[in-house]
Amino acid sequence: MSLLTATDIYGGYGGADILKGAGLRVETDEIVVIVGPNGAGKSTMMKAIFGLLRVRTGQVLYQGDDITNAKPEQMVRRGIAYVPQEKNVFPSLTVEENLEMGAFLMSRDIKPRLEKVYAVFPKLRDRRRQQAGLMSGGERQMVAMGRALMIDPKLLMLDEPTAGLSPLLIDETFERIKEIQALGIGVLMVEQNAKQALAIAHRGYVLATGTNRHEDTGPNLLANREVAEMFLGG
Amino acid sequence: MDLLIDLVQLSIYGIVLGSILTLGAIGVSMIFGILRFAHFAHGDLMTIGAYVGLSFLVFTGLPIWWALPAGMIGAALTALLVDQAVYKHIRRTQPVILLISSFGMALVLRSLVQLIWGPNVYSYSGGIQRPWWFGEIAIVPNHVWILLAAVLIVAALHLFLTRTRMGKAMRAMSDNMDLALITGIPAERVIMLTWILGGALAAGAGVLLGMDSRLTPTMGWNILLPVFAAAILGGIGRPYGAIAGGMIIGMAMEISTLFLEPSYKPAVAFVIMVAVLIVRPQGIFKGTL
Amino acid sequence: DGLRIGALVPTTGDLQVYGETSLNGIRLAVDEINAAGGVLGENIRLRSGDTQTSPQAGVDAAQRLATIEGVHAFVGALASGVTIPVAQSVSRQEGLAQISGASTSPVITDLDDDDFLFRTVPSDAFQGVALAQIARDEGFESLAVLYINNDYGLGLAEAFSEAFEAQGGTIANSASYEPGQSSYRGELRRVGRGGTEGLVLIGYPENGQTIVRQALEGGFFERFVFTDGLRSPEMISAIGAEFMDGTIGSAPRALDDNPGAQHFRDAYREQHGEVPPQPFMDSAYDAVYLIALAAQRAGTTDRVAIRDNLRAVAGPPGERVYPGEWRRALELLEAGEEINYEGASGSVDFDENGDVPGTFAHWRVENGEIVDVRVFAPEE
Amino acid sequence: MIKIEHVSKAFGGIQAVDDVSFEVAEGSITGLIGPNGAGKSTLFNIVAGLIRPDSGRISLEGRDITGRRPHQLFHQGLVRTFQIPHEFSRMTVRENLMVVPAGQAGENLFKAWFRWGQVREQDSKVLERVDEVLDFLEISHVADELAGNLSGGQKKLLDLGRTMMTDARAVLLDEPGAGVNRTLLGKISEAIQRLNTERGYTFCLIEHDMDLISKLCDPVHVMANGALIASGPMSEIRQNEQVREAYLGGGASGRMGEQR
Amino acid sequence: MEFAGIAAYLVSFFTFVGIYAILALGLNMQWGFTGQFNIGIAGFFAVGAYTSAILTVPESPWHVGGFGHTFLIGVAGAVIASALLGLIIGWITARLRTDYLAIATIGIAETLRLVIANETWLTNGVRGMSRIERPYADFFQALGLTSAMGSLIVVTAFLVAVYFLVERARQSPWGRVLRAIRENEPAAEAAGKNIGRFRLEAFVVGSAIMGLGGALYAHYFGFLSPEAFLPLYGTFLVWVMLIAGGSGNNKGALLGAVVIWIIWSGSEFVMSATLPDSWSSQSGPLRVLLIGVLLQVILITRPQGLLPEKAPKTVPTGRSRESD
Ligand SMILES: Nc1ncnc2c1ncn2[C@@H]1O[C@H](COP(=O)(O)OP(=O)(O)OP(=O)(O)O)[C@@H](O)[C@H]1O
Ligand SMILES: Nc1ncnc2c1ncn2[C@@H]1O[C@H](COP(=O)(O)OP(=O)(O)OP(=O)(O)O)[C@@H](O)[C@H]1O
Ligand SMILES: CC(C)C[C@H](N)C(=O)O
Ligand SMILES: [Mg+2]
Ligand SMILES: [Mg+2]
Repeated sequence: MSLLTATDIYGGYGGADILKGAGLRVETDEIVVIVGPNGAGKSTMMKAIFGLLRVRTGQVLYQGDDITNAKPEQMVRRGIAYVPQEKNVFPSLTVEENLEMGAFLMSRDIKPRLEKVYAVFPKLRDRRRQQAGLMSGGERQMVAMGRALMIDPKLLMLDEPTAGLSPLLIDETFERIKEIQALGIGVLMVEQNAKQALAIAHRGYVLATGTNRHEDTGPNLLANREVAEMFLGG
Repeated sequence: MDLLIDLVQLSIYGIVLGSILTLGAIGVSMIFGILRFAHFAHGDLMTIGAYVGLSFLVFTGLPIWWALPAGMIGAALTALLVDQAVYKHIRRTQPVILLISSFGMALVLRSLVQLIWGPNVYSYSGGIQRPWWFGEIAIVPNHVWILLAAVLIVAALHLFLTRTRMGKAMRAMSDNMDLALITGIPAERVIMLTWILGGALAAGAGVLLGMDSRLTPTMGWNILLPVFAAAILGGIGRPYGAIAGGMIIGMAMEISTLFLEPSYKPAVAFVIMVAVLIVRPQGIFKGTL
Repeated sequence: DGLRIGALVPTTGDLQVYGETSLNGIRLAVDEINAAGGVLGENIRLRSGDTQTSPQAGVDAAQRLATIEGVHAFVGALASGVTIPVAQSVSRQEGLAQISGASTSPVITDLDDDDFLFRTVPSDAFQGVALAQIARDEGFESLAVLYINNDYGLGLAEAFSEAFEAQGGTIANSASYEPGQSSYRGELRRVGRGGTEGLVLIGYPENGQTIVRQALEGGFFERFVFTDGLRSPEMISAIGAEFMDGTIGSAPRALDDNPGAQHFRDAYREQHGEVPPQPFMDSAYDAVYLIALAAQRAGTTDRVAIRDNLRAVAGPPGERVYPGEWRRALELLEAGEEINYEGASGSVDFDENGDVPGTFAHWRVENGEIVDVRVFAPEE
Repeated sequence: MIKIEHVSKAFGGIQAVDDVSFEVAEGSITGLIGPNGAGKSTLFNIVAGLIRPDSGRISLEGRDITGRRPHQLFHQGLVRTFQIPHEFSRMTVRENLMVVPAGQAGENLFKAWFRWGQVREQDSKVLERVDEVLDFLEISHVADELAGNLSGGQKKLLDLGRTMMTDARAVLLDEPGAGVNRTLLGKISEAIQRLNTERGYTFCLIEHDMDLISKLCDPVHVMANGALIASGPMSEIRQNEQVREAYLGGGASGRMGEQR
Repeated sequence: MEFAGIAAYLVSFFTFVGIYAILALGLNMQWGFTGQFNIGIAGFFAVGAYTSAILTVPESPWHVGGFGHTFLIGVAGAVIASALLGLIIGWITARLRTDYLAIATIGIAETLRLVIANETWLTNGVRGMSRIERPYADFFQALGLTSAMGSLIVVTAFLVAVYFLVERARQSPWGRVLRAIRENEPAAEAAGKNIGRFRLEAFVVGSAIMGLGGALYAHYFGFLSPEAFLPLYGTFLVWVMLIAGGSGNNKGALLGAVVIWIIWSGSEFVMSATLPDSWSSQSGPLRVLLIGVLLQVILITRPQGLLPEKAPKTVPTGRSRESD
C-alpha cells in the first residue's frame, strides 16, 4: 500500500480546470519531486492533495484511505504536513510561537519537539523571540519547515523549500530532507532547483499545463535530454 | 482647591465610564485582531446582553448581580449565532464587506430588541443609591462594584489568553487564516471562541452600563463610537491597550465638561483620538499581547 | 373619492415612543368620525408613513403619501427637525395642509411655509413662559438649567430663562447636553456649582432618567423642575417616589372645563387600553378632527380648499364643537352654520402663523402621583 | 553609479547592515550574495529609499540620495524588484505593467478629464510595450488574469517585467531567480545581459543561484552578518575560504556555475 | 393609485436617489478606487449643504448669511469648501492605516456635526436653516414644470457630469495608479508613483463630490438641521449603497443607490400592505429587521456587489495578438 496516491486529478480555482488529469504516488520513505515550468500547476496539485482546493474528479488515497477533499485539519491529524510556497509563516508571532502553532493539534508536551526542530535549524533557536515577519526571506523558509516538522509527520509536503536559500543552505536542506526521509517519512516536494532535487529524489514527475509529462526515477529524468532542456535549464 | 476637587471627582466618574468603555473596547479590539474588521454591531451586542440580564432578573427574581452572567451568556450566544448565520459566509471576502454586514446586523439586533422588549426605558432596580462622602468627594457604592466587576472580567480574560494556547492561536489566525488552517489550527473553533469572548465582554459592558444608567434599545449603539475611540487609542488589535484607551477616553470626556460646553462632550473623545492618531499612527501603546 | 389623511409618525428612531401613541390618537379620531358618518358621506382612509425620526426618511415617506397614496392632508410629523423639511419640500410644494401635533419648535412660527403648516401644540416659546411662572409660583429664586441640545430643548430653555429672569429669578448656570450619553455627571457638576435651589431639566425620558438618577446619586440636586417631555409616571417609578415627590413641571394641557379632554381620555381607554403618559396624542387626535371638519365645510377633498377652511373650523366665530360630536358637527355644517372646534388638547384656534396659543398645566408629584395643580394660559 | 558609503542599520538588537561600503560601477552587473539574513535585502531597501539608514550615505551618479523616497528615486532612474513579489493583486497582469511607465499624461487628473485623446494615444503606446514584455517573459497567456491569481514564479516574472517597463538607468533585483523555472531563468539572464549591453542598464542583483551569478556578475560582493566580507570576480570569490564556509559550502549548489 | 401620482413620486424618488448616487460616486473615488476608508461622509455632506445654504439664503437675524447668491454659486462654494476640508483632513490623516483612517474620519464627521449643532451664529445650530430655495424654480415654472421636476433635472445633470468625470478618471492612467496604490503601496511607490499626492487627489475630489451632493440636498429639502447628518443617513447608507452595488464600479454605485433606496423606503410599503393593523406598533422595527436581513442576503450572495468591479478595457493596440 502506497503512502499517498493521487490519480487523475481535475480541479482548479473556480474557473477552468488548472489540473487536467495529473496524478502521482509517494511511497513510505521515498522522496518524490515535482518539477515543471511556472504556472504548470505544481502548487495547485499540492493544494489539491491537501484539501485546500476542491478536487472535481479524481481520487487521493492516503495509507489506503480516501482523503479526497478532506479538511486540512484531518490531514494534519493523519500526519501530513504541508509548507506552502508563499506566506508560510505567521508574521506577527515570534519564531517560537510559530513553531508552537505547528504542534497545535498535539496535546502532549511540545518541548522535546521544539528541541528536535532547533537541532535541525540551530539559527531558529537564536532567533526564537524574533517576530517571524521581520526575518529575511531565507530565515522564514526555515521557520516554515520547522513548523511543519513539529507534528512528526509521516508525509511532508514542501512547495519549493529551497527557494531563496543560500547555496550552503540549499545543500543542507536537501541533506535534511534526506535525513527526514531516512526516518521513514515520505517527502513530496515541488522544486525549481530541479537538478539538486532530482539528484536526491527516488522518483520525479514533470508537470506541464496540468498534466504529467514525464515520470521516472530521479537520475533517469536528469539524464533525459528533452526534460533537461525544456524544464531544467539545459 | 475647588478645581482639584473637581478634577478628582470627575476622574472618579471618568474611571467608571472608562471601565464600561474598556469592556466594550477589548471585545472590539479582539474581534478586529482575529477577523480584521471593525464590528459595528458590537454596541448592539451590549444592548442584547443588558436586556437578557434584565429579563433574567425579572423571571428569576435573583439579585441584580445575576444580570451579569446571564447577560454574558445571552450575548455570547447571540454573537455566536450571528457569526454562524452571517459572518461565516463572508469571512473570506474583504473586511469592508464584513464591516457593512455588521452594520446591517446592528440594525437587525436593535430591531429585535425593540420587538422583544419594546421601545421603553427600563432600569435594573428602582430607586437610587446615596453616595458615600469622603470629605467633598462623593462615591456611589455601585461605582465600586462596577469597577470591581470590570477588573475581574479583564483579569479572567487575561488568564485565559495567557494560560491557554488559544490566545496564540487567535493571533496566528489573525495573521494568516489560510496558514492557520494548514497548520491544523481549528480556525472555526478559534473564531467561535472569539465571538463568545467578545459577546460576553460586550454584555459585561452593557449590563454595567445599564446599572449605571438605564436600558434603552439604542444604549449600545450610542456608546459605540467612544468604544471604538478607546480601542483605537489603545492600538486596535491589542486588547490590553484597550484598557488604557478606555480609561483615557472616559476621564477626558468627564473632565472636559469643566472647560467646554457639555454638548461638545462626545467630540472630546474624537478629538483626542484623532490627535493621538496623527501623532502616533499606531495608537499610544506599542507592543503586542 | 373619500378623504385620505396621511399620518407621518416615527415608528422607528428616537421618537418612536411618541410615534406609537400619536398614531393611536390619530386612529381614534378616524374611527370615531367614520363611525359617525364619515366625511362627505365616505369613510376617511388613513395612510401612515414612518419618518424614522429622520428628515431624509420623513420627506420620502411624505412624498410617497402625497403622490402615490394621494392623501389630501398630513398629520405630523413629530420632531420639528422632520416636520420642517417635510413642510418645505413636500407640503408646500404639493400644496397640502400639514398639521403637526407635536412639533414645538419656535422656528415653525415664522417659517416660510406658504401657510400650509399648522400645529395643534403651542410653541415652546409659550411653554417657557408658563414654566417660569410655575417656578416662581413655587417660590424658586435661583435655578440651574440643563437642556437637551435640540430645538425643543433650546427653545424652551431660552424662553424659560428669559421669562424667569424677567420675573426676578436667577439662572445660576445653564448648559446643554448631547443625548445618548451614558454619563451626565460632568454636566451635572458643571451646572450644580454655586448652590442653586433646583434643576430645570428639559429633555426626554430616555436620558432624563439617567440624569435625574445621577443628579441624586452624586448629590448635585435634590429638587427638579420638568417640562412636558419628562412628565411620565415611569420616571417616578424608576427613581422612587420618595425622591420625586415635590417635583414640579409644566405641560401643554387643555383647560379643565374642556369636556373634549375627558371624552378623549375615555375613548382612548376604551380603544387602546390604559392612557399612556406621553403627550401629543391628544393634539394629533385634534389634527384629524380639524382636517375632517375643514373638508366637510369645503364640501370637497381638494387640498387647498381643505387648507383654506382650517382656520374657519378651528376658531371662532361659530358654535363650539367638541371631540366625539361629529354628528353634531355634520348637522351644523349641513345647516350652513359656522363652527368652532374645541379639541382634546385645548381650544386649538389657529393664528395667522398656524400656531395655537395653548394653555398649560402646572403639575406636581405628590405621593408618587402626578397631580395637576392648575391649568392656565401664560401671561405675556 | 551607485555609491554606498559606510551604511549601517540596526533593528533592535540585530545589526542588519554593518558599515558597508561599495560601489556599483556604471554599466556593470554587480552581484550581491551572502547567507540568509546577511542584510542584503535590507541594504537594497536602504538604497531604494524604503528604509532610512542609521548612518552612512548613498549617492547616485554623484548626487546624495540618502533618505529619498522610492518614487523620487524612480524618477532619477533607480528601480527595484522585491524579494517577495509585490503584485497589484486585483488588477490584471497587463494593467500591472501599464501602471509603471513614468510621465503618463493621464496621470494628471485634469488631462485625463479634458485631454482624453492624448491620454488614449499614449495608452496604446504603453500597451504595445506591455505586450512585448509579456511575450518576452512568456506570460502572455495570463495577460488578462488578475495578478493575484498568478503562480509564485509568474509573480516574480511580473515583478521583473515591471522593471522592464521603465527607462531605468540602475536596476536593483532582489533574487529574480528564486522560484523561477531554470529554463526561463536562462532566458531572463540573457535579457538582463541584453538590457545591460544594448540599453546600458546598470544592474545590482541579489541571487542565490550561483549559475546565474557566475554567468552575469562582475564584480560580486559578499555580505555576512551585515558586513561586507569579500569583493571581486566570482572566480576569485569562490576561492575565498570565509565565503566557502559561510555561504557556498561544498555541495552541488555552491559549485554550480563553476567552469567545467 | 393613479399614474400621475406614481410619476410625481418617481420624480422625488429619483431626485433622492440621484443625490445619494452622487455621494456614492464620491465614496467610490475614495474607497473603490483608492481604498481610503472614509466613514465620515456625513461631514463632507454637511459642509457642502451648509456652505451652499449660507451662500444662498436671504438675510436672517439668527445666523450669518444674507449673501443671497445664486444656486450655482452656492454649489461652487459647497464644492470648494468640501474640497478644502478634504484637503485638510486628507493631509493630516495621510499617514493613517485603513482602519484608523475610518475611525478618524467618523470622529471628525461627528465633531463637525456637533460644531454645526452648537455654533448657532454660523448655522443657526439645532434650530436649523430654512428658506433655502429650489434651483431655478421660476425658470422651470415658466417651462410649465414643477420645482420638483426642476430639481430632478438639475440633480440628474450634475449626476451625469459627475458620473462622466468619475468614470473617465477611473479608466485613465490616474485611476490605474490609484488602484495600484490600493493593492500594494510599496510596489506603487517603487514604480515611481507619489502615493501621497495621488491619495490626496482622490480624497479631495471624492470630498468635493460629496460636498456637491450636500448642496443639492440642501436645495431640494429646503431645510437643514444637524439631525440630517447623523451617521446612519449621512454615512452608512452611502456605504451600504456602494458595497451592495459593487465598489470600484461606478455603475455599481448607481445601481446600489437605486436598489438600497428601494429596499429602505419600499420595505415600509410592503409592511403596511402585509401586516395586520394590530401589528402596526411593531411595523417599524420589523421593517428595520427586514432591511438588515435583506442587506445580509445581498452581501452573502453577492459579496462583490451586484455589479462587481471590472478592469477598464484597455485600448486596442492595433497589433493583432497571436493566440497561444
Ligand atoms: N524590520 C526589521 N526588523 C527587525 N529585524 C529585521 C527587519 N528587517 C530585517 N531584519 C533582520 O535583519 C537581518 C537581515 O535581513 P535581510 O532581509 O536584509 O537579509 P538577506 O540578506 O536579504 O537574507 P535572504 O537572503 O534570506 O533574503 C535578518 O536577520 C532579519 O531578521
Ligand atoms: N488563487 C488562484 N486563483 C485563480 N487562478 C490561480 C490561482 N492560483 C494559481 N492560479 C493559476 O493556476 C495556474 C497554476 O498555478 P500554480 O501555482 O499551481 O503554478 P506552479 O506550477 O506552482 O508555478 P510556480 O512554479 O511558478 O510556482 C497558473 O496559471 C495560475 O495563474
Ligand atoms: C415628540 C416631541 C418630543 C417633539 C418635540 N416637541 C419637537 O418639537 O421636536
Ligand atoms: Mg508554485
Ligand atoms: Mg533578502
